[in-house]
Amino acid sequence: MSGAVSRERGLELLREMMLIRRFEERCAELYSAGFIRGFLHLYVGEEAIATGAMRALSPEDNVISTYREHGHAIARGVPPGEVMAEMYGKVEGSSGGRGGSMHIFDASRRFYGGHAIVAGGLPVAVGMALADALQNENRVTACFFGDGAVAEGAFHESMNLAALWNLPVLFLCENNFYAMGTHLSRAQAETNLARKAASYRVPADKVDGMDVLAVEAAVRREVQAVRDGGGPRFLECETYRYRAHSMYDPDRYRSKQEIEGWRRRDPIATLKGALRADHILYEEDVSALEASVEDEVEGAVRVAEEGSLEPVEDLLKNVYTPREIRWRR
Amino acid sequence: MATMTYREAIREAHREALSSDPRVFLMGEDVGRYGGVFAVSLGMAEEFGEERIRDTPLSEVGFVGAGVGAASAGMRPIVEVMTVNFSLLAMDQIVNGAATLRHMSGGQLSVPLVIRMATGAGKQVAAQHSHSFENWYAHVPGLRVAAPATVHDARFMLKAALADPDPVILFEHVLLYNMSGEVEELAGPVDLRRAAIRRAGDDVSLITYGGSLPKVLEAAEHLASGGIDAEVVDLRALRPLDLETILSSVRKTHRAVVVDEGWHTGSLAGEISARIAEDALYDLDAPVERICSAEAPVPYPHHLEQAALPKVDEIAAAAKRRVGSDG
Amino acid sequence: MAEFKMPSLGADMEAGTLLEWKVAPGDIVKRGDIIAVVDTEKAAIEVESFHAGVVDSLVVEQGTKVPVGTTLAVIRGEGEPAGAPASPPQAAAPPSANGPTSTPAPPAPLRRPRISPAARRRARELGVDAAQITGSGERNAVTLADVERAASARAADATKPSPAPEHPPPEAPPPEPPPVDRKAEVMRAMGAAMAKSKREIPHYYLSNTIDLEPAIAFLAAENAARPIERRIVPGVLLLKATALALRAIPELNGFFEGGTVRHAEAVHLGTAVSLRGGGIVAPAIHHAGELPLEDLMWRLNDVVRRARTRRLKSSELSDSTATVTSLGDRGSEAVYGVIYPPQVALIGFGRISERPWVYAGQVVSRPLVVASLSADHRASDGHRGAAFLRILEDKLKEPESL
Amino acid sequence: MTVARTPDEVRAKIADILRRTVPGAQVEGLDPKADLRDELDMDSLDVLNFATALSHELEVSVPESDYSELMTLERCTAYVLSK
Repeated sequence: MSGAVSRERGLELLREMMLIRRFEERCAELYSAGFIRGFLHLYVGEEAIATGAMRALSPEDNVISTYREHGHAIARGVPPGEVMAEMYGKVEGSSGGRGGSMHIFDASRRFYGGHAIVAGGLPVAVGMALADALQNENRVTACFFGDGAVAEGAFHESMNLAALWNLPVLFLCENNFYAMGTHLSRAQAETNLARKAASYRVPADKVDGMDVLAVEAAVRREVQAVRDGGGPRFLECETYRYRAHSMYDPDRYRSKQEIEGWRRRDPIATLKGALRADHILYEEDVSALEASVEDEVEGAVRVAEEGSLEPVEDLLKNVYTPREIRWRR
Repeated sequence: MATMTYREAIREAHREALSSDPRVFLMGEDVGRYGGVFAVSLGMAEEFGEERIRDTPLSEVGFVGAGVGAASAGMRPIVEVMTVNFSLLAMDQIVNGAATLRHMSGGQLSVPLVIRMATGAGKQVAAQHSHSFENWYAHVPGLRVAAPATVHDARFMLKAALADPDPVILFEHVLLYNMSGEVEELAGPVDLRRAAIRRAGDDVSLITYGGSLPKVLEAAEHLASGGIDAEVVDLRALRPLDLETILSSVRKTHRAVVVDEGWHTGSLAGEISARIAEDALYDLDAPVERICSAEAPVPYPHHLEQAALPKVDEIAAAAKRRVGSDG
Repeated sequence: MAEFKMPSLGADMEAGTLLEWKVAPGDIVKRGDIIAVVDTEKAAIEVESFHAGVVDSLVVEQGTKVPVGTTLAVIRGEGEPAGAPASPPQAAAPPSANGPTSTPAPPAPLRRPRISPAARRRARELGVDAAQITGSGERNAVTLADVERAASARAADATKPSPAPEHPPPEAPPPEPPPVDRKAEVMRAMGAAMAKSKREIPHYYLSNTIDLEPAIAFLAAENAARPIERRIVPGVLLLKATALALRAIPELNGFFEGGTVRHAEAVHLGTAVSLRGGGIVAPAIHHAGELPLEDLMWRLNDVVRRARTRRLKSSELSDSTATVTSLGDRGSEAVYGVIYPPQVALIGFGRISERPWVYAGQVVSRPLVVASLSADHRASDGHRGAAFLRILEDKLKEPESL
Repeated sequence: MTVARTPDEVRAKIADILRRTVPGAQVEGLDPKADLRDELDMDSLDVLNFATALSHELEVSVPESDYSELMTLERCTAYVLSK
């Protein structure tokens, strides 16, 4: 990847991945201390995908994600303080505290959640793309999901619909090889996921999800193809989560060696190495980035800590659309 | 008597079933190597092999449907669906399949399938992992629905479910898995037709099931200290309901409070209230009251989640109101 | 600190006997709670408190007869210190001008009394009238326990007169009310009130004969569709029409006191009820003009039954703004009544009977009733009185509007 | 539910209902042909309450137009028995 990136751009990508990682590590700490509750699924190890993919999307495009979505949200531009406040259940959170870790929504950034039923986001993405097609919007809907989702019926139905109706969806499969505790090889007869998409006539490709520059380039290519009216595309990003499925997960199903093997391919270390090799990254850059990332994450924690809890009287808020708003439209 | 957790009791029940009947097998997401997301089947894959403790992909409609097929073809499958929320993906196979095959085949097929699923809120896992849809299944003829609320029932309800020739759904509330309790070791299977009186009393019937039972028992203790003698009825079977026990309790106490973690509207508590109104109206000395969840998806923050769910003090206050001693 | 006094329960009441305390010192009372039963010449009446607070002391003992206005008990407001001196019964002020001193709040939408289904059934088994029990349940609902208490109290009452000298009762029984010749008392009290009325009120009298064919036909059709327990008697239509007409002519709905006329805002219709064995009471049906016919029917039945079993509430005896006397289907053709002071009008209905009537140029047989008005000339005149009867007639000719 | 159906049973039941619906009514020794309204001082409410109790307890339906049929003991007994 030598020479592929400018110093400025390289530092930007590096900082973002470092930010996401530091944010997630801090979440684990805060979870252990009891400030974050419920399920907490961390993105550590997978940062290159969110960081690279979001760079290739325009602010006008739609993004749909899963319950492992903090990295996607931050890369999309949702302020880390709002993501953290959401996990604290505070009003200042991106979903007003109602959703928590698994349900980050920020419609102002066209970031449409935060879906916690495996594969639940895929049909929704198809529908959003359908709406754009019907309204002649030149917009791409990027839909993130994991390898586990490929086993669900919703995946197959969504592939078919998107291809049948030639819809502008980019299916981004983050294959970290484990559906919770079950390895891909024990969950799916055909482990080449791209072939499944291809069988529905969705052009499919694969990229190294541990290489942020490769991800960005691949997504840029696929997005362009979709935007040009070529219908849906499928891109599998091979990656790995270093941490367990969730904070509840004792992680007994993987060997330490396996995890170590993937850590040697760490996306942050890889990018650092490439930038160093190109002599555009210096040690003082790294410590400056670390300090700045630390500041930003601590700022996010402060936002969450200082945020306020919604009064209990508002319990029934947002179960239905406030009528006066709906009728005024 | 042996003391164990609810989780261990269910595991023991599985081990007993797997050891005694070669037709029994367990399948579900991460039940094998992982040991089950609630660790119910921990160690069982090693003991019984991956053939009989079978991991499935995240394919609810597929593996639940496969359970229906295997049951109708001579096996005795136990299907674990991680939570009732995910079971909605498989509802078609359960409602259109398991519940109807016997009927629409004119009695040629039967589906001796057991489906277990976790249900309920209280762990701050937000609106897609916290709901109680037991009543949706309890609505469906052809299904038998039950909920073990004690460690003893957790130990012996599976046996009864497996012995039943028709599909049985067992609901396990997520907050019960860590509960410890006593088990009578040589007890027979739980009678799925009978509700249980968990506490006898004369002043008011507190009717509940599953995860709400501990709250109701706590409320009953609180009431006792105030001189109100509450009877606690644990439904155990949500379909068909043991009306005999419910109505005889109400006929004795003349007052009923029904506690159900589902939402009020269309709830199991609503069904029970209607049955009481139909069959025991003239025994009532006060209106039936329901304590259910607030009519909103379960929110993530602790204080809002707790506000949304039935609470001990709320149950006690309802009982006092109905007994007429709230001043 | 509020004093609870022997209430004036009608123009003719000068004194009353405190029959029974329903509260004890230290009890918390709410406005409207029944706190005592008072025997007047006419009936034993449950009297309610118009104050909220804590019963500080009971000044008058059960069985004592005291003049109207005598302090019976002292009710302490919340937070007030206990034990402030109360005036002894002898110091009672003489009764002030009669008439309502407080108007009850408009009734909540009327319903059957709140009796739990189990209590209702048990009451039937025990032969207890649950409607007459003061409920202890939620929002004063009558509960099973209330019914059983009432039944055992009644059983105790029934055994009380039988002498049992060798087994003296463990507690002293509450003092028996002094034996009275009730019929004579009632007649005397009524006589006094009527004499006062005739002495002081310049009555004038008007009457119209009204064709009730539409009203009777309307009721027959209504009742045919109703289960028997929900059928309505013609008297209810007369009451409703009267209340509506009174609303239109306010000069007839109110009081003449201290030389001035005061129109009442609401129409609380006094309904003359003849007591078996003689005498009349005229308890008020509050807000009669606002009640749907079915509720009015229920109220009428309720008030008549309670009048005859002597369980009226004090407000029902003091609140009427005008009175109706209706002779039913066995009485005389017309009645010209005596006004109950300080009211200013009395409306009378004679017997409803088939008589010849000219209708559309033909003499036909129709159910007719003579409606009469006795009114106080100091409050209204014949012109307004005639307008009242005309409106009454119009209302009865359009029974659907009732 | 068993319902009284011999003339004696019906008469006894009617008397019982009268005693309850018309408190203080002196039912014993009543002339079976005499008008109850006159004898017992019943007004229209009493009549309605009597008819209601009769209809419920003896399981006869009494349309409003038949009330006059109930107004002596003799006719009332015959009316119930004819139903």
